[in-house]
Amino acid sequence: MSFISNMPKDREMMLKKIGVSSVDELFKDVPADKRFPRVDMPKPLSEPEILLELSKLSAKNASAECYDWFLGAGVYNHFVPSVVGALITRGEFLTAYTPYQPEVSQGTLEAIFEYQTMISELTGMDVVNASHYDGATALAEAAIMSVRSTRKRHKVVLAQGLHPEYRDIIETYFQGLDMELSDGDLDDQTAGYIVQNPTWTGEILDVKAEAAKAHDAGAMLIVHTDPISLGVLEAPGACGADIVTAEGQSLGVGMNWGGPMLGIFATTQKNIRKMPGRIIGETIDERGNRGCVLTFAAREQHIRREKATSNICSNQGLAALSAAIYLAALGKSGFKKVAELSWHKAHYAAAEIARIDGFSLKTKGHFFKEFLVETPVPAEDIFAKLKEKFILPGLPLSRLGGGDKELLVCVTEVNSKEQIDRLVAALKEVK
Amino acid sequence: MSFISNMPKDREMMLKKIGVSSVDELFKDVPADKRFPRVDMPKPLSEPEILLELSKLSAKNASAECYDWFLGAGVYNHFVPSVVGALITRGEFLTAYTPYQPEVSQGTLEAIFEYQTMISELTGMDVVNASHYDGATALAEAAIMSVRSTRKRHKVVLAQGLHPEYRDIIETYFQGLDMELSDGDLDDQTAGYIVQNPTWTGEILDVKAEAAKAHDAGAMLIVHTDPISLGVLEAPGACGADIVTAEGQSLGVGMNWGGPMLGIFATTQKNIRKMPGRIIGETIDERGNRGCVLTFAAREQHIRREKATSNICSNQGLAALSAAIYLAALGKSGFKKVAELSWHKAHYAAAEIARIDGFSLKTKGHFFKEFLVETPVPAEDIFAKLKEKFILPGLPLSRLGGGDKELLVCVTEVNSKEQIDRLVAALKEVK
Amino acid sequence: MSNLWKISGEGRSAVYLPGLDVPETPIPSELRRQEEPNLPEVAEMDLVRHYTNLSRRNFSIDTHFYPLGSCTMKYNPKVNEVTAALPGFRNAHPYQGDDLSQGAIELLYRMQEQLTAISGFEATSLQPAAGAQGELTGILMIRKYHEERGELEVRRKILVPDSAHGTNPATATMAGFQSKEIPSDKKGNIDLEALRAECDETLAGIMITNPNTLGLFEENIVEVIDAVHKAGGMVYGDGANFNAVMGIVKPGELGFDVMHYNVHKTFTGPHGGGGPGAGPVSAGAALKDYLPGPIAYKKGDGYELKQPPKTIGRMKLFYGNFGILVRGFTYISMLGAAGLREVTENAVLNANYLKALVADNFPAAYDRNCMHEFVCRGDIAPGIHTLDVAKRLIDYGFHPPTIYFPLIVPEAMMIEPTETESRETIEAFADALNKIADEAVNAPELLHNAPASTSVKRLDEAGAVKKPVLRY
Amino acid sequence: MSNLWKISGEGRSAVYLPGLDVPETPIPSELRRQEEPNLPEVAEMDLVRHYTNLSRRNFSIDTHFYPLGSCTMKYNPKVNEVTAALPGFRNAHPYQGDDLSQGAIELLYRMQEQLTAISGFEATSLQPAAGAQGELTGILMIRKYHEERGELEVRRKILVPDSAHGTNPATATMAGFQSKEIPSDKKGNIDLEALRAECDETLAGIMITNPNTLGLFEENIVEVIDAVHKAGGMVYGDGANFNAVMGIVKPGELGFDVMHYNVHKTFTGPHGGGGPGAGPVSAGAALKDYLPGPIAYKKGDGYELKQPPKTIGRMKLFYGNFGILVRGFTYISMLGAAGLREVTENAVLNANYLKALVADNFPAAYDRNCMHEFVCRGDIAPGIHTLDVAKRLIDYGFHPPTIYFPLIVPEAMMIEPTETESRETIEAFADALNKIADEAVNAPELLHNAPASTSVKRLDEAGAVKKPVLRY
Repeated sequence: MSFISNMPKDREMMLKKIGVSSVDELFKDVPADKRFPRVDMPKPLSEPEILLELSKLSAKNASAECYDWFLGAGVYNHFVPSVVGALITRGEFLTAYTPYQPEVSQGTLEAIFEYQTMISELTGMDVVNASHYDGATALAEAAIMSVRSTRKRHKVVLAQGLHPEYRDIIETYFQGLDMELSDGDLDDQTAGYIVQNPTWTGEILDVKAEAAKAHDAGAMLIVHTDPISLGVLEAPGACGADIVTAEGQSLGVGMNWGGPMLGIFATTQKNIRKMPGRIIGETIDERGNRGCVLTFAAREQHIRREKATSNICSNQGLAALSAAIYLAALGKSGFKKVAELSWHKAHYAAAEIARIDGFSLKTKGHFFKEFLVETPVPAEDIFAKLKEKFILPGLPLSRLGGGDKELLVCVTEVNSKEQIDRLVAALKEVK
Repeated sequence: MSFISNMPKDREMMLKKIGVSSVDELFKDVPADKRFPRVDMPKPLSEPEILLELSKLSAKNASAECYDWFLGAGVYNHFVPSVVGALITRGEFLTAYTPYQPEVSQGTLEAIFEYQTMISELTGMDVVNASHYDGATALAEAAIMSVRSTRKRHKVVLAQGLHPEYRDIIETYFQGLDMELSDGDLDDQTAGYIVQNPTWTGEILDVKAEAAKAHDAGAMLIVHTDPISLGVLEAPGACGADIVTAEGQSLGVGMNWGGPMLGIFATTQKNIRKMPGRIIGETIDERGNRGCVLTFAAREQHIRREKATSNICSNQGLAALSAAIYLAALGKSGFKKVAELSWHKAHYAAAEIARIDGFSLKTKGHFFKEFLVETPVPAEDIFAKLKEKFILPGLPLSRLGGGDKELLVCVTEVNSKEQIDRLVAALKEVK
Repeated sequence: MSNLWKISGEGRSAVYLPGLDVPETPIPSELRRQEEPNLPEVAEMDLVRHYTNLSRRNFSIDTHFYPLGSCTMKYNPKVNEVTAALPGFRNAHPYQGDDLSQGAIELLYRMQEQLTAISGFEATSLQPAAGAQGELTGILMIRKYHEERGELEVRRKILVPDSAHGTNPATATMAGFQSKEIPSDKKGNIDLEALRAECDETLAGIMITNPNTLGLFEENIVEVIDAVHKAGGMVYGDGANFNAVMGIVKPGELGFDVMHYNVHKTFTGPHGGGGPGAGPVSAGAALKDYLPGPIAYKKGDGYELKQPPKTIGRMKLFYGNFGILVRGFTYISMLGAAGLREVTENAVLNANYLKALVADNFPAAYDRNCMHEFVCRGDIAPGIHTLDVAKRLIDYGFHPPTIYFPLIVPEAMMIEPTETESRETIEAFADALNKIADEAVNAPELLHNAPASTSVKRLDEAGAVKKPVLRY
Repeated sequence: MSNLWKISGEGRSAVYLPGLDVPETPIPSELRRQEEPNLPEVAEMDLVRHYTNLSRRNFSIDTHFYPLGSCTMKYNPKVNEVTAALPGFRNAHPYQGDDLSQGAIELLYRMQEQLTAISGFEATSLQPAAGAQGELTGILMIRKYHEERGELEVRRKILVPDSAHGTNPATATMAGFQSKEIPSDKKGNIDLEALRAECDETLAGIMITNPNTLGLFEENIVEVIDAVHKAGGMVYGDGANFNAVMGIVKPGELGFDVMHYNVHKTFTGPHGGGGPGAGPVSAGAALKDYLPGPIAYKKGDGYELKQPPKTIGRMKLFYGNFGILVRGFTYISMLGAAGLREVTENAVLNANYLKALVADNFPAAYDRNCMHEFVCRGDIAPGIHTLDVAKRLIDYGFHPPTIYFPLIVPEAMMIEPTETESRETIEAFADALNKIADEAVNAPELLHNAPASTSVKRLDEAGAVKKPVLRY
């Protein structure tokens, strides 16, 4: 069985109508010597068997609900309300595709139109696409767009504090392009200036100052941000950003061992035609009724071919829907509360940890929900000890090229005081 | 918050329209000295908190997927295909109620009509209601119906082999009624004769002979059966049953620590008006289009009041829907295969266990998927030892009033040979 | 409409099962069924498409306002479905033993405590499967109480006000009592004179729905209970309308002896197209030992299941509709005492607001503040019946209210908006009703021909009985 | 239609959050945002009702036949959703370490092996997030290959047949190549002469969609690959149509150097209204060391994640769209090799059957056996365009096929029924198409005015660009 309806009798009838005597005959265009090869794969499993098998594999992974969880670094353990799962699994959302036929796709189209609206509100930007694979590919496409928008410039400058894996991905995307990634100063060759705020180790930057710096050099300011932080922090749009990207995983998508995630991309009205990705617009039908459609398709690969703004086609539609439902579920007050709870709990945790003999805070200035701690012993050792107590204390920065004695701690609204106190108590014992 | 939309501002507007100055005023009919009492309850939990709390409670229970599972005795670990859960959680099914308004309830009505059809096919009976709380209450109502149908008789006779908890429930239901439950012979006072097949300890009876016995005495034959067994065993309708009841939990409902379950009830055409519970019928609308409606409502409590066939109102609608989806998912061949796999695996297990020194088979004659084993040491001791190895070997019959050295073993299509062999190996070690 | 059998093809199936991995044991031919059951044969996709499209032909809370009076069609939180699906609840077995069921028993224990606290009784059994079974439980408890006191022979009468729930008389019958109807007075209360006349030595008890099916709180509740108690009768409370009094008054303190709850109404178990529900029962000092069980008790650091000392026995298998109880426990635990009172306040406020908004065209049958619902009439113009108004509401995108019940109001419409509906939704519904009142006069054919917007029109219900077609 | 903002009320929210249980740390006012984001404010029920009703305005596989050419809209088994939601998959973090991720890494490893086996390549990376990213991956690998051989300076050209997928030219551009279109011959194959003319020292490679977007298997595939290889070019396979060749031929054995898959097409990841997908890439001996990673490897009794030796780097964060990979792994593991071949056979059979059923009115653009899809034209009568036929299909309850693609067939309709549709559904769709052909002549207004059955009619797409409204 292969989820197929047709039985041998059906197939016989069909072959007769087609006018061939066997299914094999339909493959006569395939080189005979290569046709019907032997394929070695494990024997098929029935539904109860695969469920058991995968339950076992799942059980071999750490799972957030079994730990006091302080690991973030780009993927966050924010709460996903039950409504999100209940709604995105509706077959009409889950098993539709790109809304090419708007009359029978208003569900997807309106939901994404709402997503665009809400992300526009969060970021303070005019235009939002829907969507990119993750924050890093969104950022890479933003970098490319900045170069393409400012004709004669070819350089993109990175401010300090960008997540190292993001940098890797921009480098991959830049490989074939006549574009340069630089850690140096801004100059008259600089098309885009990338600032992550808060930085990947937690520090909150002065984005307005960064914007001035970019604009003084004639470059676009690209801000990559944590969308949850926008519950309390100033919107990048209000600070002068030209492009905003973000990782939307925190917005109801879940951790998923790092995928699917959600690449958020927003820019100003004047950049619409340079923007990659899908956009939904509102219009009217023959009777004057309001409806939504895919729009500005002339930018896209299937129309503009080699001159397209990007080759992106399938995106993270269902994750964007999750984010829309998440934001609408929390609403104005709830979303702010998530950000505030994360702030207060993180600051409580930071203060308590800083008080432990041998530990100190390395993040300079303000932070939001994540902060870097200097540890008295290698952070990997701490991780190894605490995981036995079902505490994941954060990211040993050495895993991503940082120092041995650096631990990146993340605290969100799901961490109770009790959990934080357990973490602190456990850290006290590690020396 | 209490899942309420209206905010204080809304409430003010509403009170004004009503013409009262406060919500409290709306309760002035409540005796003043008893009004607004103090209520002591634990402090409310947020959504993430209740999820964590209940995950912890859930983790304190044994759960079938973590064990080699041979425990049955009326609640069975048959496989529930993933489609069942995916479909019954659709809001339109889950959050509708009794289909009083057929024009906007055709989904529920047609699905239950299909349920009636499929159960009619399984049992070989003409008419099926939808539904009872569980197999035992269905059987109790069948017993009552037999007495009410045969005017001057007041006795219901139980054959040997009825599940002891079922007997308890019939006794509870008979408490207030002028009806007698008897273990004696059938006589001219006997209205109904109850036969469980297979018996609760697994034995397959000669239902045709039992039917002859009942009918010779002028009594109705009531057969309570395991619906899965009807994948291979003769339908009770074909054996002469007048009423068939069954526990439908095996049909995609899941174990649920014993509830919800599904009471199946079927009878012959001539008994329709005596039958308790809801019935769906097909009819046509003004344009001649086919549609379904609740029918024969004149039997029911809300119309017939104290003369109703039963007081049943809410039933197990969603469980009946699960059963319909389950049966349709397996289909003719799949349903038969579940029954056959259960048969073959149970017989393999029985043969292997009987071969162990000190163990022997106590079920006489044929059995289907469940059989009674005589154990060399108390069955409770075996249970206690094997559970440490994550094997639940069956029901120690002493838990329901049976002998100390009796173990009721159940094997279904989900038990692999490997699991059975592990059970056998573990049993070998208990002595 | 698709029909599963019409889209069936021989040999198709939607489920992959494991292969046979043990030796075959032949099934004796004398046991084999002669004719195979004619089940549908479809692949998974056709199955899913069939049921998905079927579901789309339902109105439901998740899609429409559904003010079905007396059914408390409030919103069912999605978190309930997540908790009820936890593996230790969904895949646990009732006979796995107390030691392997500590989480489940603890949940029962805590929910018993919650219900006991909010109702003011002394003990609670979660076993009954639905409201009607909860009623039967209560009356059987009263029965056994009289029996043990040697008075059952004479106490044969259960009083049922004419404003009580429809199940009550049938329940009294199932418990072997004669039910006797008590009329309502002109304010919609129990007629005290009529009641007192029945309070004699043959009285076993009374079944009181409070607020009653008119949506009115019994103003003389203390007097009623007192009269029954003085005659030696017991007072049963039909708690189907408990959504109207949580945190406002404790029935146990009013003098009720026993009461059931509808978890699928008050405590957001989903209605499931007809169930499953759950109908726990609480009792005061006189009756608590008769509760059906098993009931959860504390035992050392853990919990155990036991029968109360004088129990009437088991009402159903095992420990109630546990999956529904998990949902109810989730909800109650999230709300707490203050949240439950907020529920009631808003349920009552919504009902009174709606009543006020439609008062010109659909005046309530009794001119008092209502509780969580109110009753009015649908015969608002010549030739127009309640059925017409109900069907016309469908065209406006609303599920009709309960109609032709309670029986004491002719052409009744019983409207229960519940607390989870927003002010805006209540207003939209009121607008629709008021427009229909206008149509009833100016365009009555719109009502007579309603619903116009559904896949089937009004169905021939008489025909369904005359020529029964009860399966494909 | 409801609009979340129109039904909002100040202060409403659908989520209960925990209270603050730690001391407050004031947020400096200079950091605080000046204006709060105007998010909707609704209770959970209004939210659920809004999105539930929105969803009901979609066609989808679960509700309708959806023969969108080149998108492989096959059925998505429900078991996939269960496995992907297992807590160790859904609630795991990419940085929790290999030792706490053994189950996930093992799954990657086993899926890499599965794909390698069915495709005949030597190694597989599961990292790319979608088909287009898989394409970019393949071309970047080719790029680095030439670069390491010192030939990149001259090898600037990527050939793209005009029957290739639409993303291919844009992909070549993103990798810094010039794309050059190669025409099709009159049988729908790559024009060999034209190809050979381009096979010079500037050739970096070719992107072949096989079967191509006409649904035809490239008859000269061996010659094509040979010509490219002889010129020093590498051959990239667009595996979006892999559903047509599983178990029939291994692209690795045909000589392809690298190929991507679409897990959301071939391996039943749900399409989700536009994604997420997953676009794993397999490579042969020449290119496998360039694969992006990390990739799963065996290590002792367990598994580890590592970058291949000459990797092009990371294509996206972490390890790919893992949740989609779980679904694909579930599906592949249930089917095995024989099942996957059965899929292909039935996909091709269904397409040819449908092609035969509509041949009189909608002859295929190329008169050959098709593979999993075929292309015909919709301008079947004077004044009738493909768009009209497409919209009219909606009235018959079918999602339209892909239209106006591929560009090489004017007024194209690209129809892919997939293997999961039953013979009966194929026939019903063919009936509808044939009826529409009749209507096109006898009642053309039905086509021009279609769809008549939807909540919105044809929408003004030009207006959407002229006056952009991109948010509420």
